[in-house]
Amino acid sequence: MSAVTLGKAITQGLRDALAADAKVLVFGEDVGRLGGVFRITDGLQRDFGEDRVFDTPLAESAIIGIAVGLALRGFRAVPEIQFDGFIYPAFEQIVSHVAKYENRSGLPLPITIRVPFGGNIGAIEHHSESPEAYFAHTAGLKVVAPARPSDAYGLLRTAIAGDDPVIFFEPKARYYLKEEMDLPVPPLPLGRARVAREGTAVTVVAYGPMVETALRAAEAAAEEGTSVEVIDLRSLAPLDVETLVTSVRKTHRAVVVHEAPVFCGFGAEVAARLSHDAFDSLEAPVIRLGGLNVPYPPSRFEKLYLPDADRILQAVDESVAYG
Amino acid sequence: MSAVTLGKAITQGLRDALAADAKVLVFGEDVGRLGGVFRITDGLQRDFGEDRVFDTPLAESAIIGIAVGLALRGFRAVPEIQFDGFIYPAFEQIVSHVAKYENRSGLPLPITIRVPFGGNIGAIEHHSESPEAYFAHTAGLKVVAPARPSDAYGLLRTAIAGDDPVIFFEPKARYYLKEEMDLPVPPLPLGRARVAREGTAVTVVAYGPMVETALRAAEAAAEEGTSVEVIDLRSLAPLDVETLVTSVRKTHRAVVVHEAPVFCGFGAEVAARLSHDAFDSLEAPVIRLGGLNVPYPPSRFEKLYLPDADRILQAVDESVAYG
Amino acid sequence: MAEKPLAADGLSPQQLLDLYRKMVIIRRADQEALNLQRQGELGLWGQFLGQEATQVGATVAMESTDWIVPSYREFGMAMCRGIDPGEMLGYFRGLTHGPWDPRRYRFLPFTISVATQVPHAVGFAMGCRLEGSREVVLCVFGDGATSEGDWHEAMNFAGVFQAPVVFLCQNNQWAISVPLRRQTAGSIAERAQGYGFAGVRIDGNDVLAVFSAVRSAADRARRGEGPSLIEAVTYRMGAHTSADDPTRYRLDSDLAPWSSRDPIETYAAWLRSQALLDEGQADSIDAEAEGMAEAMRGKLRRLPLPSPAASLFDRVYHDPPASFLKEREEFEATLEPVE
Amino acid sequence: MAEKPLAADGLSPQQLLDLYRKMVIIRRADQEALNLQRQGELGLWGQFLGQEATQVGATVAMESTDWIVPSYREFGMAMCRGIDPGEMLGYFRGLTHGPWDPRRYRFLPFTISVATQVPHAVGFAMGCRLEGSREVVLCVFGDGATSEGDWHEAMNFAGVFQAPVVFLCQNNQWAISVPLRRQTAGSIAERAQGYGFAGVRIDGNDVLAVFSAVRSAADRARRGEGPSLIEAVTYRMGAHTSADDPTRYRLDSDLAPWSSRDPIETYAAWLRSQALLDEGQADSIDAEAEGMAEAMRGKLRRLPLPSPAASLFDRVYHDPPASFLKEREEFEATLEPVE
Ligand SMILES: Cc1ncc(C[n+]2csc(CCOP(=O)(O)OP(=O)(O)O)c2C)c(N)n1
Ligand SMILES: Cc1ncc(C[n+]2csc(CCOP(=O)(O)OP(=O)(O)O)c2C)c(N)n1
Ligand SMILES: [Mg+2]
Ligand SMILES: [Mg+2]
Repeated sequence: MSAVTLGKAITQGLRDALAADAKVLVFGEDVGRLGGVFRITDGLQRDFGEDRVFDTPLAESAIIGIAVGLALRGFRAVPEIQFDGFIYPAFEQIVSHVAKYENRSGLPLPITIRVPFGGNIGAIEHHSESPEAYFAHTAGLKVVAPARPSDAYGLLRTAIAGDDPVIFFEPKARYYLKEEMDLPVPPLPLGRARVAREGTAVTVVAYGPMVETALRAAEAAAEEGTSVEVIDLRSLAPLDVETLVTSVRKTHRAVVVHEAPVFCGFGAEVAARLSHDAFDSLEAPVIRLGGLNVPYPPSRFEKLYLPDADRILQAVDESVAYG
Repeated sequence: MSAVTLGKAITQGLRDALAADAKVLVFGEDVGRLGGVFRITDGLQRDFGEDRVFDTPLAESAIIGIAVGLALRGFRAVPEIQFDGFIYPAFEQIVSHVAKYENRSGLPLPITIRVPFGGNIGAIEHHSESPEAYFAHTAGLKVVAPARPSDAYGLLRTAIAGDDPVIFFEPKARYYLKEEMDLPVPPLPLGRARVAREGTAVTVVAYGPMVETALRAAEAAAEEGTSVEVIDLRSLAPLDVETLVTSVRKTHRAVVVHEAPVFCGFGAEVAARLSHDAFDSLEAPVIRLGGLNVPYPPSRFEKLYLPDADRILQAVDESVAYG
Repeated sequence: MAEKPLAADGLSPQQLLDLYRKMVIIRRADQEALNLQRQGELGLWGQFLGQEATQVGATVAMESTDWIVPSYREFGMAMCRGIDPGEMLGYFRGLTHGPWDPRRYRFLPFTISVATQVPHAVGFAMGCRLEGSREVVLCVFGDGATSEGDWHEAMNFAGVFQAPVVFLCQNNQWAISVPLRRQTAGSIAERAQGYGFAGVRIDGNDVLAVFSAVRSAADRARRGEGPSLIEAVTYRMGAHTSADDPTRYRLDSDLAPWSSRDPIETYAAWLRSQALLDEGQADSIDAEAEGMAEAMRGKLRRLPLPSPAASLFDRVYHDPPASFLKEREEFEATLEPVE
Repeated sequence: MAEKPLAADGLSPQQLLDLYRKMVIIRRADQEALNLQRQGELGLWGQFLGQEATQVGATVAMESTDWIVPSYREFGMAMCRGIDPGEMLGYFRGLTHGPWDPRRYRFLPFTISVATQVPHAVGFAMGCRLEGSREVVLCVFGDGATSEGDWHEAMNFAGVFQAPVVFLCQNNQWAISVPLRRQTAGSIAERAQGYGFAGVRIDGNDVLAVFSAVRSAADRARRGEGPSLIEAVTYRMGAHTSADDPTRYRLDSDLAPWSSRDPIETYAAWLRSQALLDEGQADSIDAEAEGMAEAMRGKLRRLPLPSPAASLFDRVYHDPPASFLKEREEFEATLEPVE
């Protein structure tokens, strides 16, 4: 066992996928020679050659568009979108084709779109977005957002080996998060949440970068005598409703948290679903926490914009105090 | 008073806006000589000239991009996106600029993006989409979706005269829906829902094309002795939570319906919000109805994909029967 | 048109006649589909009247192992690839989004979203190249498509990666109601140069010119010499689709010069002048076309309504999530309520 | 570089000297900003070292009533427009998304999302034309930007609507780690022809060449002769940004030929050869640059942290919805909890 960062786990996942299947191709802006602006693809071009790991011109729509063409040709395309905020030029290709092409052709469409996402990195505009709800709402896509290294590795291997398109959101502020593990870990099926911490008083639902924050909040709550259960969704679409409902049947209270703005965010799906499926178990309204309903602010203000452990704690207290 | 269709009310709204302010420009694919594929801009180029009502090349991103430039120059841009399914190429311009440019520049950004949306018209792929949740989730945008002619006129005038960007969704399957009215009606403030039908047993929340369907369901329910209140949201962002909560405080039950897939759709926001704000009033879980979580199907199957009055009635019955 | 020996050189009399035959047949299918739409059998029809030479010439110029990536107006091309026209009409009848197996015919699905298929074609061709295959991709789009960002991005990728792809613009001079001069600054063919590859403007109503331009572009691609752009200038003689009313934006006089340049008539005249087509052959081709039309009509009317659950759910995921299968079950239950 | 009388012709000795002065000053600002970033005062810095001639030549060539639509690397241009550099650094310090009033300086905000400003520039220019104004728009972008769909769509619109816009590509030969040959098929300047307007490739390290190309393109636009594209070939001497490590993808030997073509040094040599610059003037310009750097540093350090509620909420809507104002209030309450 050794301490592996989330970033390195993803690198290893890509490496092992490239080694396992000659049809796997990794491409995007600056992923080749440079090894990616976050160094996630570091060394891959050197080891697998320029045919299998290549830089593309600066054009996100074409990056995804050629991924569709390559997938139809029989390749397993693993394009990278350099930052969350630059996935929007590819939205048409993703919504009209990546999500729908299987439906129209009957062919498999093995595409895993890697997207470093989320804020808290002190960046300028467009580098801290959390666009996951757009994709979760798009039928035909699978959407995952791991929070810890082993899950990142396991989900990535499953995504790349699978025949359906997956939007793979990497919590970039957590690339240095470490976990003791031995790689490779087995591929992890999509669609299974995990109980990241057991508790009895309130369920906190999170994914991606907010899982770590939720765990910190749970730690603090424990010190105050409140037992918080933390669920790491891992996969947004499909959503593991069963694990959620099971937890809320036990705690009777829930808080859902993400970085994206609350309004019509993914937390709305979780809250609506829990409020429906666990209606009789809930002893307090499901509280949603998220970014403010404003454009992502200049970085000096991002800590005020994003949920943090304190806000989660407050919500937990509010939930416990209810009724 | 005379019977005015929704389509004609919008045409008149554009006409009156063009007449009221020389800075208003209407443009898009086929809106000029042809008068739009739905004839909504019929006669406008003839009456206001080719400078103010003009055809553009086939490029949605540029259509919205030049709208930003024109708005910064001081014009009131009213671009049309020909069909819902063709707004995705413009997603980057909308999310990164239309929504955020005021924030970055401090300047007004008077842009009203007209989008005929929704299904039920027997069309081929990409012509029946309901992409409103993508925009409702995008901070910085206002999103409206009228259901009847007078509202369409009133909201459109407000949108065009205002200094903020508005995504204006037109329920294309209802372009021929009629209302007895005298035009012009006064501009209607954004952000106010209306009680389209009063009732006591269940609240049905709808917008755009589904309002008419909900009203038909309410009629049928009345015959069965169930009193349904129908709320027409009119505006999705901002959302008139007060009207919603007031209604549910009265009926204690709610169903929310739209054409878009349920998963992470706008109904999730409504359900999450109601389940939270009216937690103590709700006697049954909020039920969400919508399109299936699959790509919009071939037209022969759209009636099975979309919610209809029957499905609304079933949900109403289920809600009433609950607990 | 009599002085076309060069282009015709490589083709046998039989092949030359077959070009005519194919044009006649696809035109008949186009006309029949229009009738079927008017009779309410189809939700929509997009005529390709006037564009037969481009569709036939280009398809025949490609090898059978090559791939075609179409827009939505390439029904004629699909027929030339052997896809059953009656089956295909299922698309326009609203029965299915994908009536044929793209791998079997090496013909990808129709793409409605203008220009978005162009990067698919380039990616596919990049894949061919990576595999060291000799397959080439023919990518087809309209004049309007060249205004979209995807078109440009794909051109540039094709140039950078030297993808074995032939770009064929069916410049029919209209994008719905917008004429070329309001659509396109500069020239479509000339744009190729800016991407570092060859671009030519040819007479899209001349089937032999199309054949020869596409064939030599495909040959170059096959030899590893990269992409080419061919702008085939033709004319959309009909409406944009059955939902369109061109009288609102187009004058009869706009059409007139093109009526006299009908691709089938001019080619027939040339074949006759070369004694490659006689009355008997023409009649038997017409009869064949008639038979095809009847078969197509019959096939369309007999197309079964696919099972709703299968249509809606079975081609969304290859590996459907459990929750999705549950939704499928729930859906099926609503169709046949359990007593 | 001594044989440049033509380009210099229209400029007075004073103006010629001022080009030098501006280049020296913006280079000093660039260097100072890099230091400030290293000291932790800025979150990010994007050097423009080596691109001073393009930035100064182009900005000075435009009239003061003209508009500039930049990408993100045009700090030097913004300075030439009189925007306070210390204030501007607030952007890179993470204090604000828009540190200046775009109307006052006729300089639109930085655009990070590559190429997306190009359609804005075209729309703005279309607006100028509709108003019958004589104002012209200068739109600036990098070589990488030309690969994006938005770039193409905007070029085509500019051509179709004959918008009074000058497109200036600062081809610094890199887009982060991707060199031009892997970025761009064909040639950037030549692409203009495909859109029906003039494209030229010029030496972007020659301030007079830039001035003269931009001036004549702006003049043409002002006369109603439509858009032009100028590809100014220069070189990014530094890293992409302070977050980048070019040693991973670029050799020292790649840089060498460009070091000897430094835009300021070559221009200074020419000025000296024409007796337009003497030691005293050079010293006083250096001193001015030093003063500017000190003022910039001081200004940056004194920049107040704006009020959080105002920063987050006050520039989202001109007409904020009531629910939004309530959210603002709730936010303020979390900042200063009521006892
Ligand atoms: C992205 C997109 N925008 C708009 C449309 C609506 N539309 C359908 S066809 C068409 C015109 C296409 O013109 P062209 O590319 O010349 O092809 P043609 O129809 O002439 O064959 C338009 C605007 C669309 N299908 N896709
Ligand atoms: C749409 C988009 N995709 C990706 C990025 C990330 N990115 C920032 S700058 C850059 C390279 C830009 O190169 P170029 O246009 O040549 O400008 P330069 O930085 O050389 O001035 C990239 C890929 C971005 N900002 N926007
Ligand atoms: Mg056309
Ligand atoms: Mg560059």
